[in-house]
Amino acid sequence: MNCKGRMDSKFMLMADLLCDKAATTTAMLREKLKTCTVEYITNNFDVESIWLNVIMKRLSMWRNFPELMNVGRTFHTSSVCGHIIKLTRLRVVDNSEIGKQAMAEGKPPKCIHIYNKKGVGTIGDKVLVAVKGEKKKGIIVGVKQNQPSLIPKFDSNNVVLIDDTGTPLGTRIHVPIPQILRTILKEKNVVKGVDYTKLLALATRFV
Amino acid sequence: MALWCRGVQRILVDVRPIFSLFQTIGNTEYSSLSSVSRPEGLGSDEAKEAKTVEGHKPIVPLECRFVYPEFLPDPRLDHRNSLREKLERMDMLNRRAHIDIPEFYVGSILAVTSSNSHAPEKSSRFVGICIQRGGCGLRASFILRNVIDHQGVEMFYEMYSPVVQKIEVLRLEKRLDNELLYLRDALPEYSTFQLDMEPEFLPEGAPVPVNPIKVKLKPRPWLERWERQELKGVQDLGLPERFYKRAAEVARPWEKYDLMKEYRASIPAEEQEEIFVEVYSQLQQLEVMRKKMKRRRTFVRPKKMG
Amino acid sequence: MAGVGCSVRGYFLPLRVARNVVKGSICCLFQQQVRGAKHLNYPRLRNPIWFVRKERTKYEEHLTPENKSFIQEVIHDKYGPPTVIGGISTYKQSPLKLQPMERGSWFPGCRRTGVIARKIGIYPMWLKDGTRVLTTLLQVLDNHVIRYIPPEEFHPPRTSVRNPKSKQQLGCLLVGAESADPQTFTKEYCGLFKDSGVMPTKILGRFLISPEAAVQPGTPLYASHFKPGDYVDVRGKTVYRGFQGVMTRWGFKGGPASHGVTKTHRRPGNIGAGGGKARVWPGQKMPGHMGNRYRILYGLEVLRVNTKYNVIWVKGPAVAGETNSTVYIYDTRLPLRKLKETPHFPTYYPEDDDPLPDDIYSENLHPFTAPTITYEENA
Amino acid sequence: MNQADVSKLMSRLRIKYKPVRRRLKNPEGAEGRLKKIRKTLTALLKHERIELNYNRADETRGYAERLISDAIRYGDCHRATMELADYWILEKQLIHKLFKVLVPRFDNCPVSYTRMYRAPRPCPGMYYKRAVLELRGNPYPPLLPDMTANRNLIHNVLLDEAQKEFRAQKYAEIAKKLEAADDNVIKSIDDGDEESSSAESSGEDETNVLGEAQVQQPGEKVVHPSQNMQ
Repeated sequence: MNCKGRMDSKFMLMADLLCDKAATTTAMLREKLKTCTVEYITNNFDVESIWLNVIMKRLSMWRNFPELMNVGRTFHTSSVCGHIIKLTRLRVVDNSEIGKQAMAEGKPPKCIHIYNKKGVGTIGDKVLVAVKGEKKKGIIVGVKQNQPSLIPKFDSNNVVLIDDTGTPLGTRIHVPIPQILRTILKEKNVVKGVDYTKLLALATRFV
Repeated sequence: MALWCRGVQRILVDVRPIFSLFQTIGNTEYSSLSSVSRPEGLGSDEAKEAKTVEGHKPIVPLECRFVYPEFLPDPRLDHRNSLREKLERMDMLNRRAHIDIPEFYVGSILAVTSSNSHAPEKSSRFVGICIQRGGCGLRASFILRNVIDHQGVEMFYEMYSPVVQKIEVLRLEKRLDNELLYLRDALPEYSTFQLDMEPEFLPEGAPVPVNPIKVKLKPRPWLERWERQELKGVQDLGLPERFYKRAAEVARPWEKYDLMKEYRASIPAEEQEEIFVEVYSQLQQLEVMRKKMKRRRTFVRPKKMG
Repeated sequence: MAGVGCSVRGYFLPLRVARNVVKGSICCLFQQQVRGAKHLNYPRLRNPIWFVRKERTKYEEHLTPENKSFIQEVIHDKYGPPTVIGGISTYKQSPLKLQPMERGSWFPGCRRTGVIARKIGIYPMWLKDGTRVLTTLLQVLDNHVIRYIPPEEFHPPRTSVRNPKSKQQLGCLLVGAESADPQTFTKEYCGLFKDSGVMPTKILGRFLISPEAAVQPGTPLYASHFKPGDYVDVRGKTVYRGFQGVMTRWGFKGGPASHGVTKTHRRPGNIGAGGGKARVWPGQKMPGHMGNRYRILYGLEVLRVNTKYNVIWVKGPAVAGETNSTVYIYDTRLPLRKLKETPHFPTYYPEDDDPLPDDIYSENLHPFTAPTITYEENA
Repeated sequence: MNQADVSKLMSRLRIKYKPVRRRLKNPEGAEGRLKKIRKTLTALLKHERIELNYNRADETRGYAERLISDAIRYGDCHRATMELADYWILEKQLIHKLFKVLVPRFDNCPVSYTRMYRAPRPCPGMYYKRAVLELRGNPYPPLLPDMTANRNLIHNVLLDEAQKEFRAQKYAEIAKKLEAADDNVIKSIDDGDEESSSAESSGEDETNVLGEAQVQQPGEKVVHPSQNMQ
């Protein structure tokens, strides 16, 4: 991980959350780079104070080194093939407090262990994540990796945070969830003595 | 000796018209030839093709190869076997008798209903834009992409899998590129489609429209180096000069002249005709059946996804 | 007599020549060289009778067109006119020449003959529960039984390695595939086919069978020799990849790409230690020729049989060899997947039974002619 | 598995080609390979018969066939084809030869447009395989003498005799059978029964004779194209 890469992903994420049309906003910000001030951002966007700090940091960097605007990173730090392995960044898709905060700060949780024999996580696998200085468990509910037919492939590696008994920390999952998760989690229910039915009940949409 | 003389005579007879040509318009002709290397529109090419093909009089329409590309075998020479290809085509037709696989292209919007043992109602429906179509024979497949709840989702379907129940074309159109994988790096609005979208019907006999939309990509990092691919359906990428310089360095412009490479990647026209003559009558029957069914069917609003 | 032959061999003359000249005057010349019988040195590996020179040297003969057609005519007169049977161009073979054999009856553990086939490709099929399986298509060529050698007369060059004292007496059945113009073969090779009345074939294979499963020479073998649901072993020659390094040949990991590594990116590394035996152990994995070896894939399920084109679909994509290469198929030797019910014995005779349907499917395979798979809602 | 590229229609080649290209080793890589082939192709169009290394000849042959077949298929008014010809033919006057001489020459040619022979290799020297590559219908005398019509070769003479004998034997057999049939007929007329079976057998014999005559023709057909090819 190099610094530039982290900044880039953070900014992207931030821009994502600022507005639906993520990159349009980014482009706009770049245009306004020269004249951009804290007031301008607070007036035009609904931004909390923690964000402002990050944005202004970034803008000042661009102002000083304009050639860095298009330089994301020196080399890819997250593999494009999308394996979920140790140290992969995941996206929390439920509304648990800790997950929401972590995503909002631009510090998405890092996978630090995968509870299967292969060490590569797929849909339905339990993972241990480091989020905001804490260790939490989560269930992978969508992956970037190519999938066989009739199993959806997502644009991000999604995770739902759970506690030790399998109960999710949040109360809502705001992205679609693969149908096959029903079968996978049902099988795991029996074996491990944990109950994932609540997690499935939280899902708003299955694909 | 006699043979040789005859050969020489023939050559002389052949050569004469050229000489006259040289004398009259030789230089002007040549100068016009050398100016040819400019790129030019698609339309003129197709017209030429149609004109030249007139003499051939094919039994099946040549558009078959665009509508049913999976009926053509894998062009790799060391994987080919005529009997296997024939059996494969027979199986494909047998499957097509049970499921209506309509004409569609990359860029069309499809809705696929498939049996799904994991879903409570035992079937699931997915709507999306076809971003890739590939495979030949029974391996033919396509990928649908959609953005649902601000989350990009893609589904990979095998066309001849018996769990696919229904394939509907909601909007039949082509795009400027053969693959739309760059939609993964484009803004989400370009691949967002309503799940309860209603099918749009084209008038009978109308050509398939080409959607000239230019997609705006998100800023880098990307999944691929799009600037190195000659994409037509993408807006200006807005990269610094060095990216294009590097792209020009690694480009291989001579490949379009590699005649044998081209030939090894395609099926010759005569062979295509043989294949489509074999399957065309059955495909035509299926098509007629489908049209009848379509007329009979009353419109039913698709169910909303739970 | 034998001793004389041996003595002559001592002077680098082949045994056969020695036997021919032994009655002549040459043997007198070497009579002092006769040694004891203990020096008899017969070759251990005796080539089987069908190991004869097959290909003839081909050269331009400048025949007139009339003479060429005359030769064809004679061939057709002898072997019947060319026809297409099961999608393969072959010849209508002449009637069986030998005395008809008695057909035995099947018992568990009986070894039937196999068939010679061509691997014609791989494509997916789907099972009834919707899972996708890759299937390999094997086209049974125009197979004919050429000769049966009963166990008493059959002396294989090597005895079984695993079970040298095996009492199982197996006969040998020669099977030929793909009849061809006899002009392309040597006289000796064509002689092998004389008794059966079958045209000389491009491919000649042998199957070891129980004496009860003997088949009358001249009998054609079909794809319906196997039923869907049976398990078969498939023997084929793997793709030749030439001289390969350890990474390709044995899947070694190689070395790192960077971090100061020079010239050791694809090397094998250590091949043994010095202590104890300071040498390389036999069987050490090293670079070398890869492929071009006969390999057997055991216990493949037959999923579908096409009787019209003589094609067998077996489960799995890993049958050895390239597309259009020859493979040998026979009932599996795996103990738990052996035949349990009576198969077509000793082989399938189309004249015995009612004609089979064009396509026969295994129970769990989804035929493409069947409607779409739907799952039932269960409580 | 890859889908076949259907964007361009091309005619089937009448030659055998390798499933994988030869690299024709050179420092410029893939582009250099095409440049090499381009030179050879131009020379082939110019001289109509050239002798060169086998590998290069075999590679060039495919390109030459494709260029001529495209020229025939699309004609000289087709821009893309003209562009191809412009790239492949270095001496530009040969472009005229391609469209005005070669296209009419090969317009309805049912076989390949080029021919390739293995050429002898110089005995002490580099043992690269050599080949002669030529356009069909070239003005030079043929490389191989036509020996097919030579009836006086000893095996041809012997085969002629054998053929006569074979025919005589066949006719004798047929005559014998017919006689036997006639005898049977006469007998049956005399006896007044069993006439049907013998008549049938004679009829079968006649059909057999006809069958042989028909079989002869496909054999000849097979022979001719192979001679033409090479």
